[in-house]
Amino acid sequence: MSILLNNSPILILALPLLAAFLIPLIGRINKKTVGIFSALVLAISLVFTILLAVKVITVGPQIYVFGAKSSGLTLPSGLNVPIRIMFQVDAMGIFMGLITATVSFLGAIYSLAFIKKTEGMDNFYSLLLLLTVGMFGMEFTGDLFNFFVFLEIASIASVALIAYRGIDFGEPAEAGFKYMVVSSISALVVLFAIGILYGEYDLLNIAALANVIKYSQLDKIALALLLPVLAMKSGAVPMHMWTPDAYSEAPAPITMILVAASQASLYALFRIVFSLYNVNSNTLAAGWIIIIFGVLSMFIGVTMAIVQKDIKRLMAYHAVSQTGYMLLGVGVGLAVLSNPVALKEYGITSLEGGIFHIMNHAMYKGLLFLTAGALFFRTGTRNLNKMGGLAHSMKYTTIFFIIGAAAIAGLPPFNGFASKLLIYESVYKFNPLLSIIAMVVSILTLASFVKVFHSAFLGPKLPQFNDVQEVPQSMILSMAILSCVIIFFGLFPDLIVKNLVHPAVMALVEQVKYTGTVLGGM
Amino acid sequence: MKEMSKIVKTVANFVYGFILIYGFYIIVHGHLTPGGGFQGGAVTASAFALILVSYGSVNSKKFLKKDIFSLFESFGLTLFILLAFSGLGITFFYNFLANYGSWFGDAAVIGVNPGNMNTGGLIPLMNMAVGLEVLSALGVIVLIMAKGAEFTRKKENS
Amino acid sequence: MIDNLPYIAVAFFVAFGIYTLMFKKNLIKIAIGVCLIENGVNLFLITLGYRKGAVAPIYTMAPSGQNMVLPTPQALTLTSIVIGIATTALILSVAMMIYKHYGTLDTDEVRRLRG
Amino acid sequence: MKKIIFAVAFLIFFSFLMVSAINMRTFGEPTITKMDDYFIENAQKETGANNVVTSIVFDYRGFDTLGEATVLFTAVVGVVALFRGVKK
Repeated sequence: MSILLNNSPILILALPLLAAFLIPLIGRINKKTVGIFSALVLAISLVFTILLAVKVITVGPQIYVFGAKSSGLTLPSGLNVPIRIMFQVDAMGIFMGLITATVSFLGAIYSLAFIKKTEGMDNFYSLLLLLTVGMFGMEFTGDLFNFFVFLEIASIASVALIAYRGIDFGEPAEAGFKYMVVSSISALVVLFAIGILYGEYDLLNIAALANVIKYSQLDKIALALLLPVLAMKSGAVPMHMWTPDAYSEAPAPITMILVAASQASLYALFRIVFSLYNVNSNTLAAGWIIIIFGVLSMFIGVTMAIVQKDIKRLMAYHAVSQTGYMLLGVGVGLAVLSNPVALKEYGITSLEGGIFHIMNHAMYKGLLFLTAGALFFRTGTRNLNKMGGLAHSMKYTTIFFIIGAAAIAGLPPFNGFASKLLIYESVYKFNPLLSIIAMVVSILTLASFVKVFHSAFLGPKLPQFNDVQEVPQSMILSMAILSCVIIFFGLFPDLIVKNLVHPAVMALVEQVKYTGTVLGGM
Repeated sequence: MKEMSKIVKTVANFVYGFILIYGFYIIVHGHLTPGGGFQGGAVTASAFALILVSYGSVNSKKFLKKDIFSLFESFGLTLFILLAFSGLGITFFYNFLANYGSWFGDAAVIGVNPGNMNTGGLIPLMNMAVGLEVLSALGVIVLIMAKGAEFTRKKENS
Repeated sequence: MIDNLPYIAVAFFVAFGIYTLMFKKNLIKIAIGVCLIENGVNLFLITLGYRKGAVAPIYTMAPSGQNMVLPTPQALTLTSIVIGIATTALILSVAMMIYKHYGTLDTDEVRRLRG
Repeated sequence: MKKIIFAVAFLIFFSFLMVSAINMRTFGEPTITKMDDYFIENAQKETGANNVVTSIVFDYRGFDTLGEATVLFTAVVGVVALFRGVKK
């Protein structure tokens, strides 16, 4: 048992990976068990993630060096640079890991009923597991090149999943092509930046690089290359063209996981500006760039969402808009990073708001996409004008939709309110205008979801939807779990902020701690 | 893809075995000479591509079966990750066979030497696993692309 | 300046790739653009590892007493080449799916998703 | 309009590339080589393989290789999934 616990950082990742390799073999024997098998493996992975989270929060950052004589041996004897790949799981990484584990487990459960039992079903589950592995790798790794490899795994798996329905329709293939081009450009530019850093310092480990980085002209260029491409991968506005297509064309459970995948890129962005560059760089400028990305995303996302007719496309634009909140919160925190007074006064709160919003967004946006998937599953359309009166026949879905919509609009007893309040009050101290924009966007979000609720669920029962029933139990189960999480977070936000979010924020802000876990007391 | 002339087929028959042997040589000697699992696997897969081009996608079905390739691919990868898991008593990917004395366990002569096959620990085994994976993965890709090309061309004609 | 000629070649490689992606309308040409960037980045990595007058880092029958080039970039390039193959395969098969449905490869005509 | 934005973005990107190319350390003369020297000196002793690159690929950075093999597997599974309905 202790050997399992000691190796938990790798087992979280390696077990789904092994399962993904085995699925083609299992699918050859019995196609029906594949879905249950992958849900089971993801459940085990979730359990390990929770155990690791408890360990990280209570004991401190965990480190796992691949192939070394012991898992904590970061430096070879007589050398002060790490040479092996290592996983470096601190509070921020495990925070993202919890999101990934939860979302992919629920996605697998939802898929049990949602995905038709056809020829390619085992491939679907294999790709789902691989996408999960890619996200876990991006979140846990402490090595830049390893990050690139996992970025590619996640993006290739997501492309195949987005285009999964492409055999019958043209649009999924089109969305997949767009996403593929976007993600391969961003991955290659990331690799180019890694090459620049490697050429200068002969290092690939993030902590070791952070220790020696000088912020020379080349480092500035590397940062200038990394910032926009990772923002592009996370769907911030000037480069958001792939988001609505990919989110709306993917199957619903995959859309939920894609939201978490784009947040993994967001995490990488934060990791690079906070842990790699930190106060070495011009934090005010970098912070304002992130704030501008954020404000643009918030505003353009919500204005584009209002005019949409396709329910999933509408929600995808809202996802862009919500990404803006995270960028705003973290950007304000970054802008005041080199100013200890302001950081203590409102910077930490703002970072807490931004980071907490990541988790909340993954939960309620996942729930909303799942309800959209449930509507599509029963009615066969995503067009809002063709829907109506579905509250009569799909009661549970209606309740879940109300919970999700209230949470995204930031209404009080739900989790969206908790993180948005943190963002409003701290950003107001930094720059009142930004806070007002954020509130206006929140109101517009509410308006947009009232419209969706009205046109899809209210009204008389339509004749063409007479035989529409409630969705199968596995879909209800995953939506119900998400709703419970949303309500729990909404009722006890202090508990989460104190135990999960605050350690995560401190892990980002305190660069010395991050480098110290690898390099010892240097 | 249509099948090509008799000359091409005869030459392909003749060269096929040599390419396979060369590919396997590169895989097996990965820890001593330039090369390794990926390179050798790619060379081996080029032999399959040669058969596919010379015999055409319909006739080559007798020799190249997609199902068998994907079986081998899963098998190779599972082998690779199990080799990585086998070091889990110490750490994931720990090379416990190196310098151990048994299989592939001889200590290498430090400095320039003519090379000893029986060194490297897990590295030669991993090379073989990856070689198996890569040759079958590229084989599957080539076969499926050929099938897909056939399909799109049919659409063009109709 | 003349010493850095390989890096400038890399810059042109990547720039041509980006140019192709931005201004060409054919899906296959876009795939070629991605390949160009990929090759540029691979060339960049391998260029970083070169040491003047050094031999390959393999001890089997190596000329003795010589420096060896840096081995890490070679390993990284190997990884990134294989990733490139995977990307290209997927990009081309998605392009094939698109061609199958729309009967064209022009991005202006393949545009059901917008707004 | 779109073309102008693209052209400006392209020029900015190209200037980044050129500046980094000119500022890069001289070709063929790496200055800091701590990590790579460690590999060249110790790879033979620690892994027993003569080929330093292979020992990096499968031992020191073995996890990358697992990822790389996974990328290839993912691409194959994806391609198979995309063409799943195509009968010849």
